[in-house]
Amino acid sequence: MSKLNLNQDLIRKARESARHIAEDVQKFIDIHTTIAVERTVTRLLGVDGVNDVGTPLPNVVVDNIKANGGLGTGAAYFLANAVLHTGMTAQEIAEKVAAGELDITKLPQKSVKEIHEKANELAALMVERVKNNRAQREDYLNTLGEGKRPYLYVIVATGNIYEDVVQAQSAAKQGADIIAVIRTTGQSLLDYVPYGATTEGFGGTYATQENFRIMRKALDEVGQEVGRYIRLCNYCSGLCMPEIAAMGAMERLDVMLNDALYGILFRDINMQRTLVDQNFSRIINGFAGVIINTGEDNYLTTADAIEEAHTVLASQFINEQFALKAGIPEEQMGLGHAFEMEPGVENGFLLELAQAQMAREIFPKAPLKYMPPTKFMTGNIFKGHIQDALFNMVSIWTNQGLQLLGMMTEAIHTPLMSERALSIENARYIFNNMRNIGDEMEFKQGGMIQSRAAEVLENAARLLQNIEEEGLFATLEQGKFGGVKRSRTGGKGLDGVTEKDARYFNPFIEMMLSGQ
Amino acid sequence: MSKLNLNQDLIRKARESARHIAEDVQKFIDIHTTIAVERTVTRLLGVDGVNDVGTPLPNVVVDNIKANGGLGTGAAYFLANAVLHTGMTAQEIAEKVAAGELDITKLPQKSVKEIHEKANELAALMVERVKNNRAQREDYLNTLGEGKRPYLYVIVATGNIYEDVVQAQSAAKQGADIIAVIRTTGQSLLDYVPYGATTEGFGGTYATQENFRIMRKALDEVGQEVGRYIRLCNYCSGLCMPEIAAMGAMERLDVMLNDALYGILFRDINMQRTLVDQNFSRIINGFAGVIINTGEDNYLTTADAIEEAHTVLASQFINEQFALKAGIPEEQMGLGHAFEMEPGVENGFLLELAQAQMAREIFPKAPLKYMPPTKFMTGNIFKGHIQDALFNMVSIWTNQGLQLLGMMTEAIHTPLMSERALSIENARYIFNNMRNIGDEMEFKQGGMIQSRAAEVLENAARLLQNIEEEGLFATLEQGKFGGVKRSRTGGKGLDGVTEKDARYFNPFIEMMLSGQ
Amino acid sequence: MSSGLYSMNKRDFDITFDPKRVKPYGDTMNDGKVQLSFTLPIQADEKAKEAARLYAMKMGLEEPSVVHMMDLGVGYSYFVVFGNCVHTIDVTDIKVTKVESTVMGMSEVDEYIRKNIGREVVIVGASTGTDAHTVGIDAVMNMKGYAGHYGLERYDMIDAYNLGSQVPNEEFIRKAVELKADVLLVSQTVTQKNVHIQNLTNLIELLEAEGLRDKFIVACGGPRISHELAKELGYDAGFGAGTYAEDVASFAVQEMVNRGMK
Amino acid sequence: MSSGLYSMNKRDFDITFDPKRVKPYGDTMNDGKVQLSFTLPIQADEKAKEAARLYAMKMGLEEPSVVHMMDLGVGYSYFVVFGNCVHTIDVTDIKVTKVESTVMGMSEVDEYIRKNIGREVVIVGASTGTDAHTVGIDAVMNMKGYAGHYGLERYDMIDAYNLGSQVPNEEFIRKAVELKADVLLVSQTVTQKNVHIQNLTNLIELLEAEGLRDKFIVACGGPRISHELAKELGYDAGFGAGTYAEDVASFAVQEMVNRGMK
Ligand code: B12
Ligand code: B12
Ligand SMILES: Cc1ncc(COP(=O)(O)O)c(C=O)c1O
Ligand SMILES: Cc1ncc(COP(=O)(O)O)c(C=O)c1O
Repeated sequence: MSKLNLNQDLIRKARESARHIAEDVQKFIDIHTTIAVERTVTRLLGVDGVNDVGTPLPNVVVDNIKANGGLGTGAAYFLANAVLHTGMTAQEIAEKVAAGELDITKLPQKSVKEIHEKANELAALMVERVKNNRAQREDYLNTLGEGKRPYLYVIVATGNIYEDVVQAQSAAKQGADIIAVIRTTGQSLLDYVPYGATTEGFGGTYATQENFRIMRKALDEVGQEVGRYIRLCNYCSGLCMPEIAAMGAMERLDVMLNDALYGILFRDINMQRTLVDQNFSRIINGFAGVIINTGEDNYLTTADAIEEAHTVLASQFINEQFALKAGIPEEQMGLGHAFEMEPGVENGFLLELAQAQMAREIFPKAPLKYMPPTKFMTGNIFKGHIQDALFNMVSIWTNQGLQLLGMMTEAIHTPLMSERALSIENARYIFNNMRNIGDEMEFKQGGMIQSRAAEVLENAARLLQNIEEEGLFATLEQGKFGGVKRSRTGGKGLDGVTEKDARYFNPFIEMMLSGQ
Repeated sequence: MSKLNLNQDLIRKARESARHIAEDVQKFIDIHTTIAVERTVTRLLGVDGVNDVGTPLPNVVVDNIKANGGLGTGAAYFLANAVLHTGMTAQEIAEKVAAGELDITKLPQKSVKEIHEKANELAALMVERVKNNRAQREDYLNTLGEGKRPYLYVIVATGNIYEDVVQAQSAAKQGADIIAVIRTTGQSLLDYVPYGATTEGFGGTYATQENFRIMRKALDEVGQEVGRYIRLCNYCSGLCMPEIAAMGAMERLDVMLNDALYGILFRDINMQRTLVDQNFSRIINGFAGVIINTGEDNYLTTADAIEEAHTVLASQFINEQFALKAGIPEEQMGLGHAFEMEPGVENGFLLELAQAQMAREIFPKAPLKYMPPTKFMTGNIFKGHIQDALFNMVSIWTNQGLQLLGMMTEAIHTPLMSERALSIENARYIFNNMRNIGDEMEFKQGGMIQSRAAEVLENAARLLQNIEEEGLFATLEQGKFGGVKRSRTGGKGLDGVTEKDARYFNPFIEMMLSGQ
Repeated sequence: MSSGLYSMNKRDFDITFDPKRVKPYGDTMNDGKVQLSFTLPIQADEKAKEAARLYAMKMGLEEPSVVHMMDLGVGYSYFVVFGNCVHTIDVTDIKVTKVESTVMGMSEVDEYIRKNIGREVVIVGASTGTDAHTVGIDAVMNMKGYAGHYGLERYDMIDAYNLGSQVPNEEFIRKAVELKADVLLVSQTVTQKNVHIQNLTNLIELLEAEGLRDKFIVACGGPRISHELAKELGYDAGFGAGTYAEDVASFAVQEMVNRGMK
Repeated sequence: MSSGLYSMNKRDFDITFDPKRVKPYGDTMNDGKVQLSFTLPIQADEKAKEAARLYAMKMGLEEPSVVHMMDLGVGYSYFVVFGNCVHTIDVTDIKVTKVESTVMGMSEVDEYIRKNIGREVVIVGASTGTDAHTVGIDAVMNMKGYAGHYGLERYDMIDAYNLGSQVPNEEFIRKAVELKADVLLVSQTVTQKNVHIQNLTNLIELLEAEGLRDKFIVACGGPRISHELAKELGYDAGFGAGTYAEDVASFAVQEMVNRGMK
């Protein structure tokens, strides 16, 4: 039933290459851990809060372990041992460590068996909590229902969580299905997660667990009012990838931007660090029923949408494999792409349509995340509003999953309340007025659209074969994605990576991967 | 090559019905004349100007004839005779009549042969002038070139011809291909054509020959600057239909709104009067190389676009036949239709697309005139701009001829200069970005689009058959078009209609119909 | 939060809502955010852009940002501007002149007439002057009505006459007298150069001149008509966009009773 | 024309263009036509609509028409307004602070350097602070350039170093000293809560504190940067949207010569 007449062999071949690429990296991932992973384990074992100078306790605990050379053993090991030894809770232990009254690497050690049992016992509590969250989401979806796909996905970005709530509730009333709270600029470079409710951010609001809670509550409330479950989205990219995944799992977030490649390319985060972090974060997201969003769309903000379209597809293939390895089902793979064609291109709309339909056919079950025009938006808000309308058309036509709505003021400022409302109106109008256009239209055999899709697929398959031969790390070093070159040992966060030692143990991986 | 798989037999049948309808009316037309027709003959024989109380001389002359019972003989007869008799020019004769110094119906009469020869001789001068205009247009098109189709067609409507010039030149610089100077509200009900340059109109500017001249000159100038021939459009509907056609032919207008049905339904002009007037106006327009625009679009401003779509098609068929009878080639038939679907209708876009494509396939050579959303435009200018974008999409997709651009402030005021610029930008963006979408798309066999087109065609054919049986006059009395009922003897202008007598003679009809 | 990383900037305006000093809202209370667009009749260049900025300041915008300039081609330039407006407005004492009747449904209106007037009420409507727009008056008067609300012709106790469009005021009055109208309804759509004001004023003047003003309830309507404007022009009521037959019917019959018209 | 049919209304404003009293233009000179939109933090109802109208009047609009009200759902309402603004602006004395150099092409710049400076000019650029936007600075510096205009890296006589994004001011200065820079280029894209102003000011303060300010030509750029703003903040020049490499290169080398930097 391919409208594009895509070469299925080529698709299989490309997917095969991607699988090899991911497997190759997975070998590296499997033998490494990072401070972020261990802070995540610490959180999942029940540690939260900050010390008297504001450092989060998970950082305090893991710094204690790392300073004493225990990072390769993992936090679960030391914490479980400490619980066994002191009879205190993980939280109490963390507080002791923060007070300088305890060094958990220096405690006498119980048997591995006892430690594993205790760790599993503690972990089971959190796993249960996440399962309950998942069940509650299902329950809401069954009772309240949800919006039609493509989901209308908007961002709030005031910097102040309380102001964000007002914006988010207004958006939900207008018809939004997903609210993403954009993070403050620079948070992805912090090697800790800020704490508490926050009101001061730039271009976004801090991702904190308390902020997640506040927004979750607000969306549940407005969801009841409007009779639709409203999904909450945040960002687990950057130096705290898995920690934010864990916080999201605890607070019932529904969607997470989650892509190591994005961090590497656009945030200059070290590739070794973030690929390891990504793996654990995806395991958590997968288990929590969270839809992940990958960041391929960003490539086209620096690279040309016509020339580099195949890099988006290649990266989607790789992200799919990384996701599968972390136990994320296709239904939770919000693979990213974007409407970033220069609006002055003759027949640009057709090229864009080809690309979007191609993604749809190659990843049939994935709720593709489609990003709006940003690069070619200007101060001409009237034209911008039309660019967004064409974007909405392509989306309904090709049956995208998550539609991040374009804003006519994209080139000017983060969205005002009214602009969000106008964008939602734009999408609702188009989606409804063209609801079944995808069913009605067929593409000319061998026409511009089919040829374009074929060309992009070929180039992507070739690129993947290339990467398969050279390895992902080397590819990134050559600047094949987004035109950005990154070195294997450069960027932020490398010193937080270490090899696992023989005693290393993370109880969550197995529990979550087995879907327990 | 029908994308819609339309029933060609049904099309033939509908066209046949329409031909019979037109022939039936033509019988009536052929034996009647009107004061407007005779004023037109007077103008074409060289009479212009106003008397000292501002009454146009063509009115003075024809009033003189009518008052003396000579209307059925026609102005050409009396004027030619007067010229023969007095040796004066037609203009000088008219001035004498205005001064009360001459009654042309009371002059001694030359032989019919002499009168005909003189009339033909005088008429030939004007026919030559119109031919030259036509040649000059061709010349401009060959040297300067023109915009791609669909032509971008905008209106100016300041009420002041000089202000209109500024608006028009600005629009041409933005990319407009056709400038229509909207007439002041109410002009179509005047039984004379105002004279001279005018600066005071409401919702439009008086159509006067001097205003035509001023705008023609301005557009020729800006056309040189932008390297494109800019077409000028005005309105010959209403009580002065053929007179305005004549003025347009003299001043090289390129496009004329020209539709008796519009006047009957929306201006309550008497049907007998305006159908006779229309015939002569179309003969002139056809000869002058003017593209006529018919007014079916207006039906959907009072009737529902979904329920009444077939009335638009039926009326197009009838208009086509009336045009053919008046010697207008298909290439000059800007048959009207409109994008007037309620924007909240699910899949409304698909229905609209079906309708537009259907018109395209049924009238393959006609430069269809496509009218923008008006009825469902609101004060929400942002949404309105998108409604206009969808309209532009349908147009480029279905290869329309003349695209009257929608304005985001349609529900508020006649367009400001900036709004016209934004509308042009809207259309240019869409047309370019989707240039070949029509070539690329095929419609699903038996899908929503094909079924919709089939249904509308069937209903139209049935309606035409009905009208064929009952006659056009009766149909109009029943309110079948636009939901408006008009009586055969009601409305404005009936007293200007009379039967031709045996001596009746109009030299232009033959000359122009033979394309001499 | 504790990290000082981004604490350098605090908003320098009070972000609490004060109904006596309300400002436009962008994404923070009292930020005053406003979007503007306009054309200036000057050449599109840096100076024009600056002129646009200064002009926005005159309107009360602080730090206006001219985000778009478009050359309109004949010495005119168009601008889109965003900025923070300094003006405030006290919303605690805003008065809206509203039609002071209770809106009843069709059958309630009929019932009300039966009870309080006891005979059919005659209503005559038209789109007057050179205005050819009938959809508005039709929406209110025709059987079919508008958006699911039946028009006056369907009311049992109303005798409705729709004279159509382009009806000169003189003829309108003549017909009203002839039909023994209780209520006159005037629709006006074209407003360019205030032609509607002229036309509406003219009708009242004619009625007064003929000593007929008090014989009728006279209401007008149209997309740019407000009750306030109507009152100013000497009408009993005015109805804008989104009016249904029951709105005007309810008003008319209650007003008749108030005035003791029987 | 002669018929008096429509002569009842004349415009009541002067329609001649006066550069000392310029007004916005809709379709008639001096009509003052302006389009506005804004949100008020009040419930969407008739009162809100009236509040919007009054607010527009405060901004100087005469007879403002609230053509659209949209309920934003949580006690906020959005409005679109048209009206005729009374303010006028004198365009005869508008001053624009412009970069005062002649723009030369790439080879001209190279030639100019050869002739007037006689050695390679060192230019160091970065997107500083937490700003991760590199496309702007890349457009100016990278080989490839922007919209067909080559970047500084391609200039024979310019030694260009692009440090990328998220570069702290301290590190930027350190690198500049190390590379013996003549010219510093700073790009700033994120402007929310004026973070760019803070960051730009901070750089100048640091340079001054270390006594380095006069050693460099310092220019900044970004979509919300103007030359005027840059000057105010202590920069030698500022460049906004649509800047090409040659604009800043021309400025920098001419300024070096003016200052006698060799
Ligand atoms: C349909 C239409 C036409 C049709 C009219 C068909 C017909 N038989 O009515 C046609 C195509 C013939 C037409 C022609 C013209 N039109 Co026209 N038209 C429109 C259009 C698209 C819709 C109007 C409409 O039907 N609205 C729907 C009805 C239901 O709404 P409404 O009228 O507001 O009525 C409601 C209320 O206001 C109220 N109401 C109205 N009257 C009354 C009366 C009473 C007593 C009460 C209680 C309530 C009430 O109740 C109604 C229901 O809620 C508008 C643009 C727009 N989208 O608004 C332009 C518009 C009104 N037209 C306009 C113009 C300029 C013209 C022309 C003059 C153009 C020209 N020069 O050729 C001509 C000539 C008409 C003339 N002399 O009057 C302008 C008016 C600009 C202005 N403000 O002055 C508009 C705004 C378009 C534009 N932007 O230029 N038009
Ligand atoms: C591409 C892009 C991104 C990419 C950046 C990729 C990259 N490597 O650069 C990605 C996706 C990573 C991104 C992320 C974010 N972005 Co961003 N992004 C954009 C976008 C779409 C285009 C910017 C661009 O590339 N323009 C093209 C270049 C060529 O133009 P330019 O920068 O103006 O440069 C020209 C001139 O200004 C000048 N110039 C620029 N610098 C200099 C320097 C000198 C010395 C000179 C002489 C000239 C000069 O010359 C250039 C060529 O003419 C804009 C929206 C838009 N359409 O503008 C948003 C935008 C800039 N981003 C925005 C935001 C908020 C963010 C985030 C903070 C969001 C978040 N919280 O996650 C993040 C984080 C980034 C951060 N901390 O800085 C906002 C900024 C709002 C504001 N005014 O404060 C914008 C406006 C979008 C929006 N409406 O919200 N973004
Ligand atoms: C995958 C992914 N992660 C995160 C982000 C957000 O950026 P940051 O990590 O800078 O908060 C984006 C931005 O669009 C993204 O695509
Ligand atoms: C065929 C036709 N004639 C004329 C007009 C213009 O109206 P009027 O005759 O009132 O000037 C229209 C309006 O759209 C029209 O469609």
